[in-house]
Amino acid sequence: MANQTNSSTEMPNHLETATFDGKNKVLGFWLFLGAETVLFACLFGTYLALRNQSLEGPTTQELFDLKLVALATALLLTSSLTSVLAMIKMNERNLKGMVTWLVITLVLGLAFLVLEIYEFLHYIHEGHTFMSSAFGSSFYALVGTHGAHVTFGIIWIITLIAQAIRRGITTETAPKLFVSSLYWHFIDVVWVFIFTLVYLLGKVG
Amino acid sequence: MAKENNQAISRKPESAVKHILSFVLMIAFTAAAFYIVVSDVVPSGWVIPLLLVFAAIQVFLQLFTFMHLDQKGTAFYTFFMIAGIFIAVISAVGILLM
Amino acid sequence: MERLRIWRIGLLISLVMILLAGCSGDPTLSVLDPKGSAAKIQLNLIYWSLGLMTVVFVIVITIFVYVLVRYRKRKGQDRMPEQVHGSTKLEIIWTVIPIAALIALAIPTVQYTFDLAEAPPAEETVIIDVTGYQFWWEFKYPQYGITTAQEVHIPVGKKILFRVHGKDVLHSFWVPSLGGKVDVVPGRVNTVILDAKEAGVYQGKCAELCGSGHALMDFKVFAKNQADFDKWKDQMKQPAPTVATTSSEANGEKIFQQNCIGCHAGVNPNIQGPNLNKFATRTTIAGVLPHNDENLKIWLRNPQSVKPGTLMPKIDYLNKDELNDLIKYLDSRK
Amino acid sequence: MPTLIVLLVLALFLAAIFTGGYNKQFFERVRSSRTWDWLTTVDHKKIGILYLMAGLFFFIIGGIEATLMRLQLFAPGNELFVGRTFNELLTMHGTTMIFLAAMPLIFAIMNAVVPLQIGARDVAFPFLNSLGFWLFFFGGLLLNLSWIFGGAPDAGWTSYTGLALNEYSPGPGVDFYVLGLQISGIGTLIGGLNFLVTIINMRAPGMTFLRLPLFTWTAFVTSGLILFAFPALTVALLMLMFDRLFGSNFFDYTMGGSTVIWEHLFWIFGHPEVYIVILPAFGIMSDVISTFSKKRLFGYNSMVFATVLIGFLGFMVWVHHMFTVGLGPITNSVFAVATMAIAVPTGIKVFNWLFTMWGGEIQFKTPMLWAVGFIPTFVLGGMTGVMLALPPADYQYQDSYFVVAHFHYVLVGGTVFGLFAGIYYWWPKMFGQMLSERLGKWHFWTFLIGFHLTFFPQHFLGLFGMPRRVFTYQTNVGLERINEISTIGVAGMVIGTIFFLINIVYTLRKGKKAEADAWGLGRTLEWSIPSPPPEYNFAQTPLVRGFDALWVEKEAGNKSMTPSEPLGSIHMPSPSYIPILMSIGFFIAGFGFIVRGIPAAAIGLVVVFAALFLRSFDYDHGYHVEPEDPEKGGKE
Repeated sequence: MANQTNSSTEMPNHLETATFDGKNKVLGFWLFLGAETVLFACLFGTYLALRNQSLEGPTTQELFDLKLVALATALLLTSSLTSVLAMIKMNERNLKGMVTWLVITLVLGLAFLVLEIYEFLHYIHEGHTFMSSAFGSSFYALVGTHGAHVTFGIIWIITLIAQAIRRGITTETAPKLFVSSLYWHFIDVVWVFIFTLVYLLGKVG
Repeated sequence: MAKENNQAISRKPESAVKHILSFVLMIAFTAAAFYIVVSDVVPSGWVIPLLLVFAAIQVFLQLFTFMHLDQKGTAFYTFFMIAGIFIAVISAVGILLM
Repeated sequence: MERLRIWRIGLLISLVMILLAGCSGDPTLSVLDPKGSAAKIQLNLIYWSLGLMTVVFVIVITIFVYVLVRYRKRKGQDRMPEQVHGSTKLEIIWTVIPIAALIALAIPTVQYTFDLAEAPPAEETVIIDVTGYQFWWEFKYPQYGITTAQEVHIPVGKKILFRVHGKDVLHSFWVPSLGGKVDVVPGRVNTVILDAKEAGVYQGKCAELCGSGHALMDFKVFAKNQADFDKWKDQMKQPAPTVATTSSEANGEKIFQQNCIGCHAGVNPNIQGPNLNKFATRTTIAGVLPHNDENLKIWLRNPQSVKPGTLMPKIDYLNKDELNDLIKYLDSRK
Repeated sequence: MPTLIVLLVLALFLAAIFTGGYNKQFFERVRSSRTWDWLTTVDHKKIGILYLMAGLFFFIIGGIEATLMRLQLFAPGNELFVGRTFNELLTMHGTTMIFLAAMPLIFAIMNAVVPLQIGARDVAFPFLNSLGFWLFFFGGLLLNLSWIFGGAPDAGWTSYTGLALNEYSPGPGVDFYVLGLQISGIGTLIGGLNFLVTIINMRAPGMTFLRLPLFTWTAFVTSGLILFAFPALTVALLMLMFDRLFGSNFFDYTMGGSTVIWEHLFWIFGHPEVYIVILPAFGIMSDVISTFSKKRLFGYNSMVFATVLIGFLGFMVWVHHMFTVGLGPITNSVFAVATMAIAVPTGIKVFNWLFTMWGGEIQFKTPMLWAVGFIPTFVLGGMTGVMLALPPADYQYQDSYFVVAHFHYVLVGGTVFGLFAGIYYWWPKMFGQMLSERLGKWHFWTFLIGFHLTFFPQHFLGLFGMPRRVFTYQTNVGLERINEISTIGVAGMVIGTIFFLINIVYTLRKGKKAEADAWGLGRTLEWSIPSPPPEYNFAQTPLVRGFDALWVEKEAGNKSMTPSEPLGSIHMPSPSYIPILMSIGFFIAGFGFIVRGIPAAAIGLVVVFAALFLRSFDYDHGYHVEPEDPEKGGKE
């Protein structure tokens, strides 16, 4: 605000930080991601401490299906790439290109979610539920929190696409879009750790 | 403030090449991680450290290419992210070693 | 004027000091009157740290009082103090000296921490399994096959290894006269090694909030000479008296079998009450009331009035005679 | 749920009555009313006042709870509050004082002062600032409603599991704790994030990091601690909620869970929390001592360094709350040494304060009295802090009254004294009136004496073998007299607080008008603008030319700050009803979860999401004010 005069009349290359509000938003969001890091770390710590407490239920080795996880990982990694491509289009002021990439991102995200829901249903069928043991609770808390983040991200990006189509790529919509893309990448980072520390480590023992 | 603004303006438009390269690397590391778990190429004591290293590299790639921390004017983002990761690691290890 | 106010505080603090200086607490309960080697070590560390810290405090307060008196604004004065930025020399001094002091504190600390955790040789140690329940303590001697509650007997001079188990919520096992506490954590076994240097009865406390009756979750440690301890041990190992000698005791036994045995002999694994096998040897009822028939009646009729939150139900449905018989029976459990 | 609807309708009726009946102009009148203005404000100065009022309200509630506990402990065998009731009192006292009194009062001062100290017109996220306040407020309200709806939480402010699980704490008490704290915790996190961005991005030209006033520095570090510590609490509360409401098994050992995990998570949050509430007090002390000694802060750089170091180390010492859990001598030793290390930066601060006064011209105005009372008190608390850091000694102190004495010396002697100093110091800036010096001095002396009388003897209670959180104690073991003294001391603190309240009422009625530089000794930017400041704070953003920006100009012989921009119209954010709406949504959802009413919870969450959408599609550009027109600027 004080420095809004600074948001120069010439067209900046980075729309998301072109205005003072945009700068605040991006910085604020990075700080939020820092907080999210600690949040997930606590869930990871709890999971790792409790993952062998499966009681009579199936153990990590018996339960996890790596093929499914590999597919889910590929989907999410690709969506991270398409999300960054959408941001490049955004900074080129190419609304159509951006929306296309964002929609692809959404589709990949949805596919990931469907896989995860299928996986959960499968586990519940195997007798591995939220209430069956401490392992169950901590597993669903960690992976479920990640899933909830993906869900929220999808809803968020849909509303932002609507706004972008209505208002175009402006110094007001750009920071929102950029920040949602950061969020999406962060979800991917968390998934990298989930697939390493939950699934792969679960197989190694 | 004005100085940072000028930096924002002087940035060059990004190319997609860097990101695609980074993506290929990530896929490669993911595949490698899967491979060392399902096969026996790596002695068992090395699997977990190696997995952690692969994960760390991927995080680095995500942060510094996809999330643009390689650009100028991101010192605060990097600082707070590193602080967050540091505290996160201490906390997780603390809980784990209870 | 300012000096006067500082005086007032000084006077107040010294008054409190005088009040407190006269006593060092009760010899069966006070940290300041150690009766075991762990408590002694801990008290040494407390005094050492208190001494160091007192030096620091005196230095700070001396500067503080001097500054307040010397540099206060006097009437009609309007002076412009020099705007000093700092002094590297001074700042280094008050960084380095505390570091040195802390090292002097850290070395014995780490030493003692490891010393206290060191397990003594097994053959010379009395092992006692302690279990904390809401709101009472169970003591088992796996070496002797004895189980008791609320009161634990130990031989003087021997190392005692307390293995502390938890079944419901967190408690904390604390005998201030003998040494520091250890938490009772459900699902874990913690250990603490204590000993008593002289015979006596020491008080034990639960130190972790564990529910409504937390304040009354007391127990007693009877430290005895080896001979006395052996005598006690033999008495405890004797089987409970089986034959009731009088008819009212026999009736009492029947009432006990009908009303109490579900919890007090471990029939129901989910509800476990204290073992009452040697009930008449205990000096307290529920760990808080002095042991006599009057108090036993109060406890049986309304346990909640004695210990809020206890799982013991009201035994108010027995008539006077039945109650007396039950008490007679319990009194015979020696 | 029906209760809530009735209350809502009642509120509407009352609003209609007070604004002159319901008709077409009803909403118009509501919108222009003062109440609506306060409910929807996004002005950091007004939000600061809201925080102050709410914080003082909860401070009084927590104080009453403490007084009742001390009355019970006046004599052994007392039967005023025993068993569960006593546990409810001790739980609510701790929870209220930490989360609902200390934290909001800190946010009150941060809101009132930080933007002014850095020469900003506003905070970075005015909307989020308002949201943070309302979330805190409704969370606190929810927690305190537990007294009426089925009993307060009774598992201690640490709410250790085992005891906090359904099996051992039946009834909704702990649910109120979980959801109330979760909601107010989100508010706090948002508040901390807002201040970080504000301090990083909104500084006036020339206000480099090493020119920030020390209060702003501590606000910055505190906000950073909030940012990284509160997520641990969020996770812990979430797990406890799952365990209590949805049958999960994080903490139930019979199902493989572990109570130690709760302890870890709680203290990973809880220890930084201690520094969250003490660091701003350090900042206030630094500003106050420097001002009333008429001297520049001694060793500014080392003060900043010490602040950052304390914040950093604060995350690596949480296990010292768990020395008796049985984590082994190695863990205990490592965390003991890390804890002792914190004494070094704290010591640096104390000596820097002493040498700031050295050679100065000390004026004992009320804020300075609090600062002067703070130093010896806090040093005593620090001393016992180092003593507690030694595991073997801690085995004896842990969970005894010694600990109670220690943390009250730190939290009352440190935080509360600091907050009182801050409130007296900046009250003229917030309200434009000077608090009475005479009443202020009465407040200080009665409170100080009462405080020491209450808590100094408690060290001995602990050493004589009295555990904490007990509702009674034995006779004839040397505890009676000390407990008596301790309870008598409470009277001093109560009387002191009453003096304070009288002071506030008196001042609001006929207080002396405050100058821009209310104490005549101002060194920092907030004293360069009128008291209270206009809506936009600075008509022209000032140019900062050194540490103690205003003092620099004073020394150069200037009467005011040099502006860094020409006079022009100023952009202001619009007020918004969305924060309070969203917070009410959270409140309803929380209440729904507590009473296990899923429809109510769903309605609440729908309100929350609706508010989120409203916000996302809201492209309000605010409005502009012309600073030449003072009528339009300051509504106060």
